[in-house]
Amino acid sequence: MQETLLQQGTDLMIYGMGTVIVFLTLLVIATGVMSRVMLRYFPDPVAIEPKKERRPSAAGDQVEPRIQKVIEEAIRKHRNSHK
Amino acid sequence: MQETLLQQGTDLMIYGMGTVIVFLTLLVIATGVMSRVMLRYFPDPVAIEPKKERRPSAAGDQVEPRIQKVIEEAIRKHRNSHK
Amino acid sequence: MQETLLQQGTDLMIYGMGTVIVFLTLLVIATGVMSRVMLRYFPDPVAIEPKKERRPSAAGDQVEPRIQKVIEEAIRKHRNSHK
Amino acid sequence: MQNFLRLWHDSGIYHLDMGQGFMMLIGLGLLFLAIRKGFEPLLLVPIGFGCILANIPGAGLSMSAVENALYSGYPEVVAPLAQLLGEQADAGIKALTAAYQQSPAAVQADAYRLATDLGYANGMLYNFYSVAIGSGVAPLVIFMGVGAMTDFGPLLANPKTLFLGAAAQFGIFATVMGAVGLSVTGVIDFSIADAAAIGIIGGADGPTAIYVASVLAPELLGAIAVAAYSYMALVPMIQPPIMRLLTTKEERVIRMEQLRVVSRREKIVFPLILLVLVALILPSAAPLLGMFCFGNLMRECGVVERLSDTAQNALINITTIFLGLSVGSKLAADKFLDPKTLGILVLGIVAFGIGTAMGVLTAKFMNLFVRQKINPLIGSAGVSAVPMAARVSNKLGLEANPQNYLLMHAMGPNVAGVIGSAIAAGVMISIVSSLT
Amino acid sequence: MQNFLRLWHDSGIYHLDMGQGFMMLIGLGLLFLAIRKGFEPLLLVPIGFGCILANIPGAGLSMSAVENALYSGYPEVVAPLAQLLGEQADAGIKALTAAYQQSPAAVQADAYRLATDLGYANGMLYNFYSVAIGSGVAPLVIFMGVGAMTDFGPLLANPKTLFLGAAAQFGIFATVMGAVGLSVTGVIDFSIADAAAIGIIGGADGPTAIYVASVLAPELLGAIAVAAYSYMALVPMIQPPIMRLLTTKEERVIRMEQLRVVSRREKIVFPLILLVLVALILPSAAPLLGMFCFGNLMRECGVVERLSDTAQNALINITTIFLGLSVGSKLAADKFLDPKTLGILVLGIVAFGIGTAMGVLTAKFMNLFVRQKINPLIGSAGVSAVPMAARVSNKLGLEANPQNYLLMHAMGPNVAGVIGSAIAAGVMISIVSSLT
Amino acid sequence: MQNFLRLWHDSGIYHLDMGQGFMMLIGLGLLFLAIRKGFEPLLLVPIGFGCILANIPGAGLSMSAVENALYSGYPEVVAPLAQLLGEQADAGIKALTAAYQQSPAAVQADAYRLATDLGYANGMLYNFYSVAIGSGVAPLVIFMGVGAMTDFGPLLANPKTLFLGAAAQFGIFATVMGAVGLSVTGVIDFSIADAAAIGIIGGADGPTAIYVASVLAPELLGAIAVAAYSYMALVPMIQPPIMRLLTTKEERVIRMEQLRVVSRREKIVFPLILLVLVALILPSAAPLLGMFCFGNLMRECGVVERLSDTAQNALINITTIFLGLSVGSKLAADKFLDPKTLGILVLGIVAFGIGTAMGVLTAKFMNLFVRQKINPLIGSAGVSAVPMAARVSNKLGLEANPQNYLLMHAMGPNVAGVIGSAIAAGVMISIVSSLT
Ligand code: NA
Ligand code: NA
Ligand code: NA
Repeated sequence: MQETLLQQGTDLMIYGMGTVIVFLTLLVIATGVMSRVMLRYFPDPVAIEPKKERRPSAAGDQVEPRIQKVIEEAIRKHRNSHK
Repeated sequence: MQETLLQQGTDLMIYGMGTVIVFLTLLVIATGVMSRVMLRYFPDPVAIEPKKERRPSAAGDQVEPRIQKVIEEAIRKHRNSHK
Repeated sequence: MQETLLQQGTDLMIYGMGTVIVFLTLLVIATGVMSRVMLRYFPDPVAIEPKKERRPSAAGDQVEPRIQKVIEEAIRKHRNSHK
Repeated sequence: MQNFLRLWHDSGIYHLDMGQGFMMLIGLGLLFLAIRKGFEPLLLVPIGFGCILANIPGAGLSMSAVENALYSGYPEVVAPLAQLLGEQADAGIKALTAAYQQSPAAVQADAYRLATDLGYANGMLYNFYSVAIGSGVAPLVIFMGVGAMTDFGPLLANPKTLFLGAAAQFGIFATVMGAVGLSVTGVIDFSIADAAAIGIIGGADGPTAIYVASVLAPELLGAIAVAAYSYMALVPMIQPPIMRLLTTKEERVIRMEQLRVVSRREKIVFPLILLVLVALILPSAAPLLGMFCFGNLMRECGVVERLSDTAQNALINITTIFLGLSVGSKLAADKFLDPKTLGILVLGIVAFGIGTAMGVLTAKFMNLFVRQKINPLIGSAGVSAVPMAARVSNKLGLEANPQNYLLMHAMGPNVAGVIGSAIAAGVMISIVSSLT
Repeated sequence: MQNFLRLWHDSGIYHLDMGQGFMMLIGLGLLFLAIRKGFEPLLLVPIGFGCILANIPGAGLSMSAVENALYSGYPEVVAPLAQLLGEQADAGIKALTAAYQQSPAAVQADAYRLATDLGYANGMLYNFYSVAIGSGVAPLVIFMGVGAMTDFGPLLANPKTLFLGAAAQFGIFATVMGAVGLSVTGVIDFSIADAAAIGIIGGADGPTAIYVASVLAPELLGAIAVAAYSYMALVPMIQPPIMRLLTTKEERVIRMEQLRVVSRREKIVFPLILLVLVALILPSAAPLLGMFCFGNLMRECGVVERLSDTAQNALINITTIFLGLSVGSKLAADKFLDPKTLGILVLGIVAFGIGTAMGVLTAKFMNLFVRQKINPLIGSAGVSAVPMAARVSNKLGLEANPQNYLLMHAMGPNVAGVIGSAIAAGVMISIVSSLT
Repeated sequence: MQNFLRLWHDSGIYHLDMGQGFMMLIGLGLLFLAIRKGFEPLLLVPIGFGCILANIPGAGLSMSAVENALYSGYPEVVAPLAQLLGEQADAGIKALTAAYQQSPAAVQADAYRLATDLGYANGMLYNFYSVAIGSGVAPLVIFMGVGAMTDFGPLLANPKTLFLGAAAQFGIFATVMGAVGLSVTGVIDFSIADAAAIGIIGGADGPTAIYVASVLAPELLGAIAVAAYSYMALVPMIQPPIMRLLTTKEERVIRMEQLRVVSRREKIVFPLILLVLVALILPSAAPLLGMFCFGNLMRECGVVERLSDTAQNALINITTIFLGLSVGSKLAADKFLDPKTLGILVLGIVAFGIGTAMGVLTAKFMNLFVRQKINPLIGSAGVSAVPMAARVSNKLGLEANPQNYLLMHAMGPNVAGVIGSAIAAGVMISIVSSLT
């Protein structure tokens, strides 16, 4: 508590920046290990799923792209005009 | 307050289960009376409405089922892909 | 604090209604000045925008009106039936 | 057997008194009006339901922990509380609760802690009320949402209609005088704060009325809110006869020319102009109008659409639910069944009538000076009751001439009325707090 | 160097004890069950995550400011607090926290102020718990949302199924006796309040269980909530063997005739009937069932769709997030790692089993009297666990006869079970508070 | 007449001083930057509006009940408060408010109760601040929402980029030294807590900056938040010159190979790994990073979509509205118009510059060791300012070579920077509380 402000600032910098670097280094290591373990032993089922938000649809999954584009546009307009 | 824990538990069971049964019996009776009164004296206007959430639409209420299916599918995809 | 209730009520009416009128008169004046300044010196860019909520769409802005009507109807039904 | 007695003592029928039963019927009546007749259902459904909950005998949902403890009647509970409040233990429930409410905040805090130590808790609706209305936040959040839903375009296209919004506020102040009159003549005893809170019913604006009542006369809040929302729903019945009486057929057919298009930038700057005026002239209106302008700025500025959407939907809906239940909690029998309530209901409808009349008459008066005549039917929209009053103006206009669409013209005074009542609210809070 | 020591003293590893490490594994296990096995993920994901957060060593996220100050161990902090609590400064952390928890509310308030003056603050999860569960509001808001999502149509079409919802509540009271038995035989020491809170697991209804536990036995809340939600997720494994054991093939193939169409007005009036019955008979169930009926009325009345939507979406989701984290905060090692937890887990599954059995047996018993036979498979749905239990009934019906769709028939007892447990909750709170 | 005087005394013009007028212009300026120039409008619109509200003369919206009572100046109000605070009644408003703020919590509570008894209430913005920021909840909820919006895919595909996120945090600590330097040389007097709170501006992360400032230096919060958000908006102007100065054309055209696809399970496990590391190493970062990981887990786990949606929409929007207004409330003239503010603004931009430079230089340094070269332009994205900084990297990459898309590569250091600043925040809170 008797340290000068300058000493406090220096300490804060050294220990602070040190912790940030140590922590993120550990995170790099842990992430690397985790990724290797997951890809090796627990791969996603059925290859990689296209996107989690795409729920399986009942049937007739394919919509003609042009129509879909038209529809998406219509939806956007619909939403804007009904807000 | 001087009762034993066992006595308290027994009381809780008897009065508790009793209340549940009495209450739900009264609810069965009240519900039955209510339903008969409502159906007799206050039937829904215009027969029974198909579903409260279906608001009357302005015009052209009918959409070809196939198109609607396509559109619904498109909407679902649109939503998922834009989340 | 010694005034009668009647006096208090009268005061409240006179000063209250007076403030309302003065305030809204100032607002009429300020609004008029503002509108003239804005229209003269800071008009909306590119004439008047059709509606702020209409975000520019990527491409193919036009959807055939009949189709749009069908789609909007479908969307409304879809929403209602999926609530 | 003891348990059976306990259950029986806890049961509602044991505790039911006439007043509570009557209030539960009132609650059902409000629900009927809201659901079947479409009376402002967004507020009256929660209010009506809250009214029923508040009057469940023995549940104490609308009472504080201290009141619940006092109502228990157990001497070992009442005695220490009475001592703390400086009263005799046998002073009676009325005297004790009155003593509690008039105690300094420090004593109230001690009493609350004692009551919780004795096992009593605030009722659910009491907590809702404290958080939503006691703190003042709910009406302000609703006002922000209303601001985010309000289009000032018609007002900006024709700022003169602000005068109509000013004129209609006379209903507020005339009602204050009415309440004062009832009090002076000894019919019903209203304080000046009561009178001001009742007057605000004439503003025809729900959140403003709740805000003012919560500050000036919390014990009248239930009746005032119910009156305000009920009469707002009744606008299509209250206004037309007055409007027909005060206008000639010639006036009703006046065609108003189409409003000019208002630029986006005008709409962005307007809430800021209004805010600055409030800041300079009437800071006591700053909470209400500040939040209103903030909501409107979010709407118009075009860069915070997600905040504006939330203010208009999730946030205002959540707030409305708890605001409604909280207002309902003030419909407990012992507070509502009082001659004052009758006075409030009578004065409230008078306020609406006077506001309507003043709006119409002011429009006629303005026609003496302006070149482009105003259809006086839009004057009545100055009372607020958005958008009901504007629709009434439109309907009567169409009645007089099937081509005479007044809706957009009436939206100007309609939103002006919201500003006007908020200003009146600020003035009244400012003056009344100096008087008391 | 001093700073380095400080950082090391602050680090989690320095503080980690076995218990916290074990609880973090429990938290990860709950997340695994929720994410991989689909166990009630909406609650178990936040609960599991909250469990990990609560057991982060040295962070004190689930502790009050006073506890955090006491755990610091600095003599200059502990001594004045101990003095305030009337204990010796060297009484040890356990004695001091116990003294704090048993102090009168006024002393607790003083201790809190002293702790904040000394630089300590409530942990994040402690604040969440106080606001969401301590005040009682979160389970009530969830119940309102559940009400807004519940369709009473199947129940109204066949009100007799309410009896099945009543019968299944016997699981609750049998479990109370079980807990009492464990205590009387000296296995685990439960009070009557503990026993009642544990029994409610048998109600198979999450918010009801949390509400009752928060009132009667807050220190068991974590284990009770985890047991309730886990067993609700396990219903498809717990119920079928019991159902098969108690029914014959002939009973399982009973076809039930299609339910009549229920009118909108019946659906509107039903929550009001239920509310009035609660008000008259069991006011202590009014908070839970009142909010439930309010949600359902908003759903059915058709005029407040935006409020109903919000109650079913934004509001219930927000509340669920904080409720889950708050429940998780009660999974701190020193509270959870206790023989009581094991007892709770065992008693909980017994409760589910007994409730299921009673539902099925009552359906068979009712078949002795009624003309239109009930398929006893729908009896098990009376435990609640909406809609899982109804789906189990349907699945076993289809197993017995591929044309035998029981889903809608099972929804009647399913929602009746929700009402039944809420009633049981009210009775238990009412009786237990009279006993203690 | 007395009323007219009262109204005049209540009016804003009567109270207006230069400082407040100037701050209202600052508020309008922030709105202009947000609306017209697109400077982080989601925060700067509420902050700017809150700034105007906070400086409305005489309204006291950002003051506590006690401050409002003291500012009233009425001797009958000031005297008893001064006595309670242990000051002379004529000590002056500055001394009295300072005495109030330094009083123990118990005295503050007594003063609050006395002020309410005297008819004064907390200002609206003061209440917003207490609930949203004083309790610490709003920045945490925002962080949860940000977590639910963050895709760690690019980071997981190339974890080395975490080093860039670490390096850029040097801006934080260099700024701490800068603030200390200003203080030591006597230019502006900053404490070590002030210096730490100012340094966090270099983290280029709004909620982190607000969280740290609310803990370490609440009176500087307004200036720090405004600086943080303004400079984040200015990233496209601040970073490019530094990036161009420190890189050669050859370095800027380095093509990075396409990122590998990251599996869903990796994305689910990552937030848990991060959480466990925080728990073991730096518990003081647990609130911020815990909520961040919780949001991200909700996003990725795929079974609580409705909670994730709400965290990303209704909940974060509601919180943003109140957070912004609360930050604005700290822009009251008497707090903001101070040489410290100028120091904060200067130090803040230096922090951004140093962080940017360190990110770029570290990328170049890493290229000495790794086989697959990193384009140093993505180093600047390590300051956070998601996603602006990543877009800047992309833009400069395209400038150097029209086929060189760096956006996804820059997202890695970009989100790493968020983690890095939260770690830095935890360290600083931990060390500074040990120093003071
Ligand atoms: Na009005
Ligand atoms: Na149940
Ligand atoms: Na950062």
